[in-house]
Amino acid sequence: MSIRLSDIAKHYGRAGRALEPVNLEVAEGELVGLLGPSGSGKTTLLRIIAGLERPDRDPAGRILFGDRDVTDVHVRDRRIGFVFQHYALFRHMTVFDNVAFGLTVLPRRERPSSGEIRARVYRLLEMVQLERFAERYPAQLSGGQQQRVSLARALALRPEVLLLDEPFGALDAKVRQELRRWLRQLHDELGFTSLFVTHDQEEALELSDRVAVMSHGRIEQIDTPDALYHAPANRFVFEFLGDVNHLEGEVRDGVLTCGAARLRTSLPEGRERLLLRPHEVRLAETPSPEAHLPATVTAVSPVGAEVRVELAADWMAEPWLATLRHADYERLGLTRGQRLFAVPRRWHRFTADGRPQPAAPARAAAA
Amino acid sequence: MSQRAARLALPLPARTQRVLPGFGLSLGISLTFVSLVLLLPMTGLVGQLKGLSLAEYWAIVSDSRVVASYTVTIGAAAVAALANAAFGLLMAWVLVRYDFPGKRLLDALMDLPFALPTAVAGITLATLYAGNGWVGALLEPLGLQVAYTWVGIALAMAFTSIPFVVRTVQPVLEDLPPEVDEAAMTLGAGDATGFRRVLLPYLWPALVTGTGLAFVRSLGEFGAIIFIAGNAPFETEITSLMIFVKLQEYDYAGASAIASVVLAVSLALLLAINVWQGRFIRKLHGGRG
Amino acid sequence: MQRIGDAPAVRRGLIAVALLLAGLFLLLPLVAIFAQAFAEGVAVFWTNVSDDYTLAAIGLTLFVTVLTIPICLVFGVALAWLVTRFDFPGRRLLQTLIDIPFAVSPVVAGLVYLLLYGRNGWIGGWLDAHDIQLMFAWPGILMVTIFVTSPFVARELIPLMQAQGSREEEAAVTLGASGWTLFRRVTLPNIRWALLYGVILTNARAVGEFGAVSVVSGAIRGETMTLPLHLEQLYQDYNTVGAFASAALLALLALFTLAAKAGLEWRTARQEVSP
Amino acid sequence: MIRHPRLARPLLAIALGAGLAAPAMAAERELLNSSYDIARELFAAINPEFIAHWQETQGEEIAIQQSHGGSSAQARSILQGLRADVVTFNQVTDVQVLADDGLVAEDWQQALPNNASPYYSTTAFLVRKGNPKGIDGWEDLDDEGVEIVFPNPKTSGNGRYTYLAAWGFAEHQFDGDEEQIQAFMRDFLGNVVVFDTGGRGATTSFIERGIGDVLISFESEVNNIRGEYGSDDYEVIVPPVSILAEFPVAVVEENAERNGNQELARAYLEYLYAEETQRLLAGFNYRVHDEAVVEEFAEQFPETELLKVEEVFGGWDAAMETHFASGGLLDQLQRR
Repeated sequence: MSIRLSDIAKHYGRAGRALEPVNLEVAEGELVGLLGPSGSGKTTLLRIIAGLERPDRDPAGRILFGDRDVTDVHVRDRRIGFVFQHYALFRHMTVFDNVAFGLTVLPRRERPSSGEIRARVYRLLEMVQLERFAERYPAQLSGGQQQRVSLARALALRPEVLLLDEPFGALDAKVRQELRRWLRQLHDELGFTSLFVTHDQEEALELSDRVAVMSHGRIEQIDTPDALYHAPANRFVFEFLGDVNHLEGEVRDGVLTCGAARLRTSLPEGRERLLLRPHEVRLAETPSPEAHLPATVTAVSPVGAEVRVELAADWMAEPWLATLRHADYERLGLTRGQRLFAVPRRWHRFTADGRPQPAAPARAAAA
Repeated sequence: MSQRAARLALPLPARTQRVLPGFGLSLGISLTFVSLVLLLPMTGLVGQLKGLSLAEYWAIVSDSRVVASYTVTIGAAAVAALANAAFGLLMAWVLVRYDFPGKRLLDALMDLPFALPTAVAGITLATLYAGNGWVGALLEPLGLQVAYTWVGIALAMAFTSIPFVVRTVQPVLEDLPPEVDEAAMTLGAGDATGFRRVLLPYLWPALVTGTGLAFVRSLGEFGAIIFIAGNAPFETEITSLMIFVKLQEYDYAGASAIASVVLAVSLALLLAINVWQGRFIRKLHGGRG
Repeated sequence: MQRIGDAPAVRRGLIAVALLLAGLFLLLPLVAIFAQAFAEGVAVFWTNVSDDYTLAAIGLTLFVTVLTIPICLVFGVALAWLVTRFDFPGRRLLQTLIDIPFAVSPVVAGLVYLLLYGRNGWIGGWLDAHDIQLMFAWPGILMVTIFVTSPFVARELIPLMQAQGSREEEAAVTLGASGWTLFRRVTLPNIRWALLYGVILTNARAVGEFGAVSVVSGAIRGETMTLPLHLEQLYQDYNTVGAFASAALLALLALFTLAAKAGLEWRTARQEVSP
Repeated sequence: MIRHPRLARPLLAIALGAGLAAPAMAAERELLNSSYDIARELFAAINPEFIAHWQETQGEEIAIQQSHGGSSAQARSILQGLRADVVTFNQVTDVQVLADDGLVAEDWQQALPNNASPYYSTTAFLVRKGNPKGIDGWEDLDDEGVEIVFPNPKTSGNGRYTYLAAWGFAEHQFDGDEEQIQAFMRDFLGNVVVFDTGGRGATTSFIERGIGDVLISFESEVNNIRGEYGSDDYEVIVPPVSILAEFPVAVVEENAERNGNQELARAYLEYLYAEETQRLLAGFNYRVHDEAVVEEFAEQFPETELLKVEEVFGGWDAAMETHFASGGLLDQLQRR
């Protein structure tokens, strides 16, 4: 079932706006992540869709599930599945009773027979691989297991919309990875429409069909992970997704100067702020004629496909991060405290109001 | 007692590593106090009981009038405790879940029965609920007599134990995360179902504890009841009065015998509450403990 | 945010029922006390309150209360520290033992003290021979008052200290704090409101105790009559206004206690919001 | 206002912050009179007279302390160490308990005139205005629909007198036919709507709460109540046959000796027989022995046949044993 939001806004008393009027469309069967820093309004948005919060009356926004207008429908009648960050299992009920709960509170004429409930619950438990734990109490399960119970519970009523609020936030990295994969599988298998909230960009990008990046109560951009990374709509999205190095200085006579750092560019005169991804920074033992960016290695982490190098210098507002191939790392023989020079391969610029300007390859790299 | 001496005095499990100071001091103070103030006087009771043979003891505590007083006391205490369970639950709910003008006042008012001396409560309730009192005058025409009947006893008991349920349920309700409500609602539970099947079980231990404490307190209450009970034999005589009567007859042994029954029942109930609570909590928090 | 029972009709209904019941069962008795006390005007009320015997009863009541509080405080803190910070055999038993005063009818409490310390008791006989009088004098009243109020402080502290755990204290020990410093600097700030609440409850009960005190008081007018006993005697003397004047004093004290407690809770809540 | 030097002591102790200060000894001699519940006003009137009398005759300033409570509870307190010098009770048995324990002289009833009872009373009825139920004597009290209020005989001496008076009447009426007596008593007790623990509680129930048709208490008490609450609303009925209620007094020798108050205590009790005191007592509606005073107040006290516990029941010990002990006749009559 598709979800359509138009002009959904929310403010809390005098505390201010939690949500600017938001428009969002999620296609049937789509898995969309809501990504943003804390306070960006992503959880509020999710809770409004669930019916746990009421949107402002002015502007009069609408929420549509398919063709059904659910704006004024109570949460208990929206027929959504909701998964809470801290699972919110009923701790006085066994795993079985937790999963069965939604079925047992159905109005009598809609309620399946107890045999059918039993069968359905076991099918769900099987799906989440917890059939052996049916008679356990939540406190006797690990965090990952509890979250799986919570998911099974949310799915028991066969909702067409599944909403997840930071579902993996409280779990450790390894379990999180596993559950993520498993959720994606489940989603593809059952074909419901999912919306989940996360502050973890990796999670959002890996799991979602599309990601809505939010900040200050607004959706900054909603797009596929690939498009978000490669064609950010604005500086916020660019900076929020992935690591960014900053180079800010005054351009005069085709040279950008920032303390001891110099970079030859073809940019117009004036103050400029350039942004570089870590993989867009090359390291060299000597300065090139185009770039003179001296720095000291402060940390080296050779774990993973690439080597991450942290750089510091007086002219940097914040330390830089560069990634290089293992071969280059070995060639340079990097050690902590070593002094060397950073060479930009390319950089990105944004206008004062955050709109992107064409990214340009640095001259040095082109040379 | 020094810590070392304490270690020697008690066979302690080896795993107990006492990092924190003050074991000896606090043990010393506690044991001294408990022995001198609580246990030593109880020996007086035991001393009196020793003067009785088992048959005599049984004859005193199973006297039909005394037995009738147990029935009255326990019945009224049960009614009072149950009424308090409902009243306390409602008050705790309203105080925690809703905002309304006068809420702070209502909250403060809940402790009144503990702050108000029971004798004051007794004469006030008797004055209010007597046939010519403010409330009694309204109830009497309806054929409902409160003062000097069994209802009056239950009323006095209920009044003096109001705070128990409210104050045990309130913090639990406050600490209940909103997700519990929300989870129930997203699963389609209505108000009544959600409350009964989801919220109530969370409040259950506190509710039972509070009700149990209210019951125990009601068993022993004397000051407030004596003014409003009719003290008619077999009908409105409470057990505390039977003890009082025995005292008037210089029958210390008899008084002690009846007192020992009340004491045993009360202590057993308190212990049961403690143990039950421990079990319940263990179940909900995993196999620890 | 929506929660169970938030529908306006449900909310209004429950609030109305709660206010009605509280008004009927809690507020009305309170109003009745003052109505009776001032039934014959302020002057009569004042005459009753400023009567020598009433003043003496107030004096004795306050005297006993002032002595009771520190004793119960020391015991309560020591016991709470003991059962929440250490594990030892008999811990649960000790915790149940402190409930004895809750389980014992106050009249019986008075009786057991009388049986022990009275002239015919095994300690009382010795005391009598040495011309030391505890029962039927203020020490006896103090003793039974301590008995009935002893659980309050501990009962307030134990759940709190259990919930808080001993991490902070352990951290303080690793930083070299010890003994009194540890308690004063680390523990006390965490428990002070519960401690105060315990003191307030102790105070309320100490002021109002009737059953136990009546057994050991001896009822000597102007000497061993506490305010609740005095009230009862006035009531017995058909001096309804006088009895309710004393009742009003006790009720005022109760209201003051409630206000102090509400104030404390408000402060605590505010502290939690803005640390 | 009652002058009392030791009243302010606890207040003072707090003011000084000397929480543990031992009780300071008062400068003057003190006499402690342990008395029954409803005698507060009475002794509040007598004591200043005696203090003045003692000052006049002996030139010594003394103070008198009063302790009031149920007569039995008072006796129990003395047994357990309350240092009363004299007792002024409304129950012979309660003094006897002290005598049995050796605190009071064995021959205490001979120590003072009239069985050591300076004044006496009987049991009478207080009914509502116009006597709507037409109650004139004990024979009207077992009628169906009559609601009676009197204190519990188990906890109150007052209540015991009422019980014995009713029994004495019945024995008189039915010529000792045990079956009829018991039937009468059962109906009589069955008509009781409230058994308060003490006389004053019963009065409160009857007057303030408006419960019952008749309150049974001491003649002195019902007259006082009528005086207090208005002669327009209540009527006093003194039945033609009732019981003699003695108000025994005695010196608690052991305590008086310890306190050095022996002759003071004796003088105090003797003073209760003095003409001016007897007049004062009669003013409180107690019947007295002093002939001059009896004459003076003759109108106030109707002629009544007063049964004696000794004669009808063979003494208090026997009465207690047969009627009031656990499992005794009272218990049996109240059994359903």
